[in-house]
Amino acid sequence: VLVALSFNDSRYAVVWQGFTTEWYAALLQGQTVARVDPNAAWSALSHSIEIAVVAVFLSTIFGTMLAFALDRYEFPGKRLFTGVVFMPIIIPSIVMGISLLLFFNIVGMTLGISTAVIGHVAFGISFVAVVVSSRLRSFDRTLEEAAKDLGANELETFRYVTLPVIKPGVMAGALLAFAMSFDDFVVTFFIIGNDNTLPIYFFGMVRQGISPGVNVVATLIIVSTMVLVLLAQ
Amino acid sequence: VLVALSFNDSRYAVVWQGFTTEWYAALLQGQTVARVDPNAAWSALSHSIEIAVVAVFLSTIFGTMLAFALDRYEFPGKRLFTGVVFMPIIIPSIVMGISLLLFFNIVGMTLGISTAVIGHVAFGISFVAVVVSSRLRSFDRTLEEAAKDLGANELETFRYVTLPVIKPGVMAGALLAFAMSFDDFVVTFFIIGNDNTLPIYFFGMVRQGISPGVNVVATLIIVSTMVLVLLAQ
Amino acid sequence: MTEYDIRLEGVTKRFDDVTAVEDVDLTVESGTFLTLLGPSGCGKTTLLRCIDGFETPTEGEVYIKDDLVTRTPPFERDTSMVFQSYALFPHMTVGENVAFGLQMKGIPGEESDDRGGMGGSLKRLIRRENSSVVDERVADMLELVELPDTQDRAIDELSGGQQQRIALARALVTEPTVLLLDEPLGALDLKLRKNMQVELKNLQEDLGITFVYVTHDQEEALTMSDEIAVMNDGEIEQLGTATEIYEEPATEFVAEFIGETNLIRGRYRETDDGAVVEREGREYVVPKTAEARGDVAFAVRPEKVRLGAEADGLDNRFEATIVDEIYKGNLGKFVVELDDGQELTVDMQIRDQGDYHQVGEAVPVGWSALNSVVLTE
Amino acid sequence: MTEYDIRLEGVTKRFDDVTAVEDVDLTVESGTFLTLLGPSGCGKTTLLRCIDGFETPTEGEVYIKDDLVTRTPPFERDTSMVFQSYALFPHMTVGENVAFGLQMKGIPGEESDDRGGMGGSLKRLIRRENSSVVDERVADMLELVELPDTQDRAIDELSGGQQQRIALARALVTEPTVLLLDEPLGALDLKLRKNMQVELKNLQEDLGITFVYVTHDQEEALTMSDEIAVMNDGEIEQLGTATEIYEEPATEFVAEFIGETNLIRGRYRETDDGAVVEREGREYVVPKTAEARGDVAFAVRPEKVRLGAEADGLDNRFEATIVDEIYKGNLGKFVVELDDGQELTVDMQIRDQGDYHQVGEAVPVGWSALNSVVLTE
Repeated sequence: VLVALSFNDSRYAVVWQGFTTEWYAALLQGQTVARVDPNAAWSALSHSIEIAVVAVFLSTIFGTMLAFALDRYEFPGKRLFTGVVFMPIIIPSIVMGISLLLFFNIVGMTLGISTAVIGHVAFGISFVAVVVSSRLRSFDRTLEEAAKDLGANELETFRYVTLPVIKPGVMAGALLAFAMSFDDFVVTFFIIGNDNTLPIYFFGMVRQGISPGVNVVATLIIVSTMVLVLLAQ
Repeated sequence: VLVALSFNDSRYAVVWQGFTTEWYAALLQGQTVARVDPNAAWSALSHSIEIAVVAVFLSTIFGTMLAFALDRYEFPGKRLFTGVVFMPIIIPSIVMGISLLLFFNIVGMTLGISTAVIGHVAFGISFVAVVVSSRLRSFDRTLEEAAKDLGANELETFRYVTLPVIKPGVMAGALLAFAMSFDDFVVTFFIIGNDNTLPIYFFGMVRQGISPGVNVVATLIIVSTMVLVLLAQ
Repeated sequence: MTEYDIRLEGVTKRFDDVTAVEDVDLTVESGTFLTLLGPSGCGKTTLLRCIDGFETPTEGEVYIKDDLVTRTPPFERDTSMVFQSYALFPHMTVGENVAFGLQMKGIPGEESDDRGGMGGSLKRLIRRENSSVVDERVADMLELVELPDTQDRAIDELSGGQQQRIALARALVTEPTVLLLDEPLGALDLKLRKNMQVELKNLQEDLGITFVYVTHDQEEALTMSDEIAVMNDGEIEQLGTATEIYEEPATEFVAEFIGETNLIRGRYRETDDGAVVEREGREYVVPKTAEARGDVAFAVRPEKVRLGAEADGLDNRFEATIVDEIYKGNLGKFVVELDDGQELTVDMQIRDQGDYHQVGEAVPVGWSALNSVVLTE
Repeated sequence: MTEYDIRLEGVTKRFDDVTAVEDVDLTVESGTFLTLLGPSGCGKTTLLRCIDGFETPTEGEVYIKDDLVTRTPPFERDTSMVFQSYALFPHMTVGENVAFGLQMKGIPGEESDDRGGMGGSLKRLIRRENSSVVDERVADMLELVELPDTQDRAIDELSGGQQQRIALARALVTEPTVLLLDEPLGALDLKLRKNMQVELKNLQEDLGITFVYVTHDQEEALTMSDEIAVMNDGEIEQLGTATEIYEEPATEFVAEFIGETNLIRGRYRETDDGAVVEREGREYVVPKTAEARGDVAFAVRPEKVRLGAEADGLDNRFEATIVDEIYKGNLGKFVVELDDGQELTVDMQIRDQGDYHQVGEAVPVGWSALNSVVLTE
């Protein structure tokens, strides 16, 4: 309920100042409006997308493999391993960020986009694995038997039966990982070094005060989130 | 996998510097060690807990009521309303933080613990509602009929049958809300004003560089998270 | 004064545009085992829920004993329900489940003073009271359903059949006037089901309580009931004992729904010494029926048709050929074709080893007119 | 050369410490409808899975036609399975489901060149090829199961019975040597089930393919099978036709599992003109049995026992009293107590209206010795 208000609100603030489309137009034309530098914003956005796409791609592949490993095989220490896999979901993100930062320091990697991708993959894998796992638990193994019975070998069975059936789970996992990656501020903040992603850029901008430009960007983010969610459904 | 490393790592960093329990001892004795001021840390922790407890209490009650309303009643615009309820889960937290900040500004509330509680309730309700809703969907309504058949009126039925049966769902929702509240940095940052919660305090501390004190606190957080998770299971 | 436990007067229940129950009148005498029998969607469960109070009839009235209860909520009615899913409370022990009714409705025969009014109500909301009387009744009840000393067991430790008994105990503990059972054996396997049928029937006879039993299983209905109400499309098609329903079905629906039957259609015509149904030039002797005229159907059960030498001398006897057979161990199911193409199903109990017919064999078939029924509707 | 389709030699399957199938020898002739019948957990499904290749026997060998296939993976065996859950691919249309086997195994009778080797394999991994031949076969198959023109329907649009037919079509399209069916009718309701039993049997006779059918339903087994293998505890207790299994059970387990039976235990003793079983001073005449000696049991089916005047003149005839009765419409099930306390169940088909006995009635009971079986194990 409050949210609806706050949502309306952020639009409202724009209108309230007496302007409507001017800020938008100005921003899109590449002008720096009220401390919002469109070029910096675009570069932050492109970093965000870049990181999210690469991280989601990797997380989805490894997360799905992980989910299969956990579902299909028994091995000693499986319980503990499962715990470790799910830890990034449970650990406070600040701790996660610092841990990763320390790790990169020790390993000696230069902070930047690539470390951010690694960090995002680290927690993305967990989310994908959780979602795909729950999907796999409800997966009817006799479908695979039926496929083999009809002459499909292991690979063909996976290609034509297993993968298509669990696809919704994989997609949901990927979407979740994307949302998490795109939205993440805390972890990224520690490990991205001098580059900016959208949340970090935005955070920095807001710290200097709320301006109409901020509202415009916030509105754009909300709208694009909504569009993404609708597309996903 | 990376996580296990990073987890080990954060402990390792402590050892690596050549000390083991000294920092802990020092901190617990209330000394300011390597820029970590235990008093500030304790006050941040107590703020965190205070906010989380109040927010979780309110979110659980309202979230459960909301879940019931969505499950049991049909009303015009229900779909839209459901969308609004779930929005705080979907919206990027930065946008949520700014929206709330604007809202409080317009309403004229002074930022502080109470606004933070309101903010946390705003998203806590959503999480509780989602979890309780899914529990309610699998709830067998004939249990309520059986209770009524045996002479229990509406209130007694709720008290003795409905509530005990969905309790695991409510507890899970509350736990999730607690974890979210305790972990949240971004939303809180915007709306808490001059007070500190643990993540914010920690963030500020880390920005000044990683010290053994930071590691100690991080380790403590991880350990306490683990304990909480184990307790919850 | 009256001896009935339930009386329904013109009960109709509509959901939006669908009429689930249409203008049902029904009186159930005290101590009767009544079965509502019909295919799914015939309105039998809806009718049961009208009696228990979960549904309020759109029209008509419901009486229990002499009280009008049409609009009384379920928790104030003197009825108990055994649900198809049992609906046992999963968070309570067996004992707590059984005790629940006593704690909510009070102990029958012991009206405690503080139950009525806000005080009792509020007190009940804070804590379910337990007493030695409750414990004793619960123990008695568990004894009755042959699961003594299971008070402290959890519900999910019990097998399906045991859960069924607990559901029964929970419903009976408040000593209701009427026990309503909604396909209570539906979830059990065949063997257990047959045992429980017998036990339920015995329990009902021992307690003398009125049972209203809903099922779609005609065999179950025939086995257990004092009276059967066959329902179709929201209406009661026939009400009678098992033998009446089986041997003298009132309508084609009843004849076909209960057991198997051969239906032959033709023109009814009375003769000097009885009546016949004429079909394609052939006359079948049937019992004389007052209401029958014109085009009718008559029914003859597969087990009432004789094959071979046994058919000799019966008033319906025809030459026929076996066209299909199914061996069932205890009986052979034959499809025979009369010389005019009419097909009949015959069930022959295999009373001696090797007593059987093969497809293609020519055998006379026959049945006595007294074993057929003319259906007037 | 050989005429068998399946040969099992000493097949044993152990899971950890549990032996599911123990030393089974079985030969199935071409074109036979064989049923594996037994209670759940008797190893019948495990045995089926050994034939299809989902399980590899711990010991023993499996032959299909003349090929040793014990270690051949399922996708290279010439068998098809119809699963209890149907296991239709939910993301494919009906047509795609049926075509899947053709696309993977190739079209029977048309060996295409590029199928073997890495090339064909890889090609198949990229795209399922479709051709007019495939389409035609799919259409023929859907015709066969009486669901023509459903190619483009989604699986979840179909009813349970229709899904069953599609599962059948999918399994048959590759023209397997053997069709394996794992309780395929278990999920259907009674009426549909009976229809499908008849259809399956007819289909098998038309196609002439060997069917191996797994069920726990003895009625289903009796109705459909050419041969029945009754399994218990991982072993085959008896293999024979329906009549053999029902009328001449080899063991007590078979006698009790198939149909109902009265078992009487006593001492077997041969007499001048036959044999008797002696129990508590009373002699029951039984057929002379070569292997019988000492303490034995003999079985007599409830429908083979006569009540009243019909019992006169039979070689076993005793005074008795009706102690319980269940009315089933087409038959009456009576429990009678002989004067020495022995209880018997009697099924009497009600062949004339009103032909019935009441509890407490004294009636003679009797049966012919030829209708009883001495069980030696």
